[in-house]
Amino acid sequence: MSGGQDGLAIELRGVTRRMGGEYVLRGIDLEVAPGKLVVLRGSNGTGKTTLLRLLATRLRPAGGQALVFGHDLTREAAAARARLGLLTVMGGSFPLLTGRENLELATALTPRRPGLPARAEAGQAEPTEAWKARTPLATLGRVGLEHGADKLVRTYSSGMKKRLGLARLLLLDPDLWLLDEPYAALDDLGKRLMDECVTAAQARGRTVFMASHESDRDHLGPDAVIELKDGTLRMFGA
Amino acid sequence: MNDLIAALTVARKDFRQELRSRATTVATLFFSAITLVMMAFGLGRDPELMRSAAPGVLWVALAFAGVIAAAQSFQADLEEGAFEQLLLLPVSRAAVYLGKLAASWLYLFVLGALMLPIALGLYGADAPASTWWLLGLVLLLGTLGLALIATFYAGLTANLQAREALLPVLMFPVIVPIMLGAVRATEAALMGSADAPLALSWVQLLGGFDLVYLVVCASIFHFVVDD
Amino acid sequence: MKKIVYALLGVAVLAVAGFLISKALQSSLVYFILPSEYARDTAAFEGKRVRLGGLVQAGSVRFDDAKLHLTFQITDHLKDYPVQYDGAPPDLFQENGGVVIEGRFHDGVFVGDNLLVKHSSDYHPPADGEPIDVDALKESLR
Amino acid sequence: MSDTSGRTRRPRWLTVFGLVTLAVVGVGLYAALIVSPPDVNQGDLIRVMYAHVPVAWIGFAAVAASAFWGMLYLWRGRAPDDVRAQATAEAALLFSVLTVIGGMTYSKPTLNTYWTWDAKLTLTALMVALVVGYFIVRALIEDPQRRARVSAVIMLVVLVSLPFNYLAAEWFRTLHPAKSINLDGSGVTMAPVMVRVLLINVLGGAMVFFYFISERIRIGRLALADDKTFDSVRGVAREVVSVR
Repeated sequence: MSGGQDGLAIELRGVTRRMGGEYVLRGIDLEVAPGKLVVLRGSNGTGKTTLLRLLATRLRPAGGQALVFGHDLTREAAAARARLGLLTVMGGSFPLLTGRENLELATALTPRRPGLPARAEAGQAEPTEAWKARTPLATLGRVGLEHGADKLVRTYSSGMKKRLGLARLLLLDPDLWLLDEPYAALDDLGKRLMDECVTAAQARGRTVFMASHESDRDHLGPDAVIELKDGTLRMFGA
Repeated sequence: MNDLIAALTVARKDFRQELRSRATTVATLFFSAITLVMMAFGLGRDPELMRSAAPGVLWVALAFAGVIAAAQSFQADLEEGAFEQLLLLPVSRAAVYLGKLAASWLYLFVLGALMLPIALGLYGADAPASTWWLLGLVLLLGTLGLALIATFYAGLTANLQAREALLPVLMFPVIVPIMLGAVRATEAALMGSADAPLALSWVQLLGGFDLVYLVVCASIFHFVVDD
Repeated sequence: MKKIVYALLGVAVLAVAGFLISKALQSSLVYFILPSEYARDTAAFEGKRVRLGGLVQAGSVRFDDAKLHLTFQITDHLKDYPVQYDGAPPDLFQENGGVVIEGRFHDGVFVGDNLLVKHSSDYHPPADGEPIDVDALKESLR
Repeated sequence: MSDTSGRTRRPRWLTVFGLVTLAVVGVGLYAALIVSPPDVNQGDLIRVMYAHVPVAWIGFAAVAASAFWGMLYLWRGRAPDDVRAQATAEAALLFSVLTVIGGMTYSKPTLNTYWTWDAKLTLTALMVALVVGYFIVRALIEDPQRRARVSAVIMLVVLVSLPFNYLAAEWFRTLHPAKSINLDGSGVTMAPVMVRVLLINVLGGAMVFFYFISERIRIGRLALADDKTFDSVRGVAREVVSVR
């Protein structure tokens, strides 16, 4: 808990990062309060994915300071990781595991969080309602994947992989949702599902930071639309 | 404690994947068997030479298999960004390393246990029944050494170009001591129970090397996978 | 806290590793024994594969050209044993020179299969009757 | 990193040090070629040893130094530490290749073969392979931070593996009915004058090493300061985007 202003979900100060030899992020200053929904725009190759992976602790900043819920992303990466989740373009699941196994792996490796049943409780006689809703199988049902639960992810279509990624996010329900092109590869039903989940997450007080160049998602009512251009951020349209 | 459970979970996942990518598993199996046969052709037909070369050839075949297995285990993970997703969970990197290590160790050990009788049969060497336990111990520690280095460097080269060629270039000079210890211990174990003390001192050495690499690799693995 | 536990664990494992390695290095089976060391503990080494180190006794070398069979006495000036070796003596093999040979003892005769010549010009054998410096001999053979 | 004008010129002390180095190397050469008597066993071949031994020692020291700077980089994350690690690694490569060449030169007249599985020669050849691996990886990673981190890790593993490789090389040669001579000349009975000649040459070699890495570090740091891509970050017009 060092240096950051209390109560900010995301705080970036002069953050830089190169990919390959070139600087992609040339000084990012961003403050996002908890519970906000922020949409990030920018044309292909401007560094949206780089910024998201940086926020997710996968890329270290080359310069500047980056905090998520007050945790420094370089020095306190583990603490930050416990509070965020990233949905990548490809969905990020193991192709040689089934959908259900992928989710079970995620829960097995995540310490118990409020609302998330511990593995020890799995065998208890009368599961609570909350427990029922949060099992891997039930979550797969919520994203319309119950029929694919026991099939290898290798056999999934890209839309199904995306839904599986969403299911993992729902299951872990982190405080900060980082979404990279969440609508890509989804059919209309899938897009609506994504909308519902994002809205519900925001209603639960989650912070959502979404990179998307879909302009027809404005009905989500984002708190801000920002643009990444030439390695810096600005309010969209400003 | 949590880290231990995490390591076991990762190991189970890796092993499950290993079993499901049957083609790869079978390919490495036959790859090592073919290596044994080809080396026999290369060595010629001097029975004495072949008998004395058996331990060395066995370990060379296992080292090749180790490279392929380790590279494959990261390859499966890297597809579609699943490894990245795994690293985003609050798991320590050492646990991820140990988990992947355990899976490829188990795999290599089973492979070694299958290849050992084949190597002995092909090269006309025989193992005295009194030292089977020693051979098992040598196999256990030797494959651990190979898996330690292979897993570490496979993680390091996972997102580099030309990783297939790079991995052996990087790891073979490092595994020389492990190879030597394993070969010498195997030689000694094949000589019968009178030489058990000789084999045991090579085993001690092998165990010592393994433990050093275990501590070093597990503690610096995070520098390698965190980008 | 957790970090300290892991650090201690790491140090403990390294200590075990160091113990194992140093134990293996001290073992006469990995390095070599001298003839007098064999004499002290004959029963323990009989029939086992060992590496024997010492000097080639002057005037003891016989080499059968036709059969490629070499015999000589190996000595540390305290004790000497006959050695049999199938093969030609290496180029630097010389009387009073240091050798390390791998093989087994059978009834007081050492049958070797792997002969290694050591450069030991800095070791000077003592005059007859004087005690030899075993450590210096060992060092020169290493 | 802002003021580079002062650094583009070679600092005075380095020039002076280079000249002194040259003088010491000259004295060492004179001592080795003229002053030193020929060895009883090896004759004039002993003169190769005066260059070979210092080069070998420095090669190993350079690996240790590179691993040290690498560890410092991992700890502090400062770019100049990586420059130092790279400079010493280059010296390690240079000196170990020279050691292998020297060992082979030694081997030819004494054993009538260019290559022998002598322990130290084998070890040095392995070291060349390890350091070459280090540079292959460096060449493959574009991002400077990741490159620095990964290569530091590799050098660390190289350092850890060297003692084990040494043991392995020691034992390995016993696989062959060996002709063995210590190719570093350590079997030579050294007269005091030879020891002195050797020490002068060790000093000369060490000074060459320091001169080489100082110059290399200086150039590396200039390149660091001159990083054009870094300029693209300096002075960028930014605004704070605040969503509260």
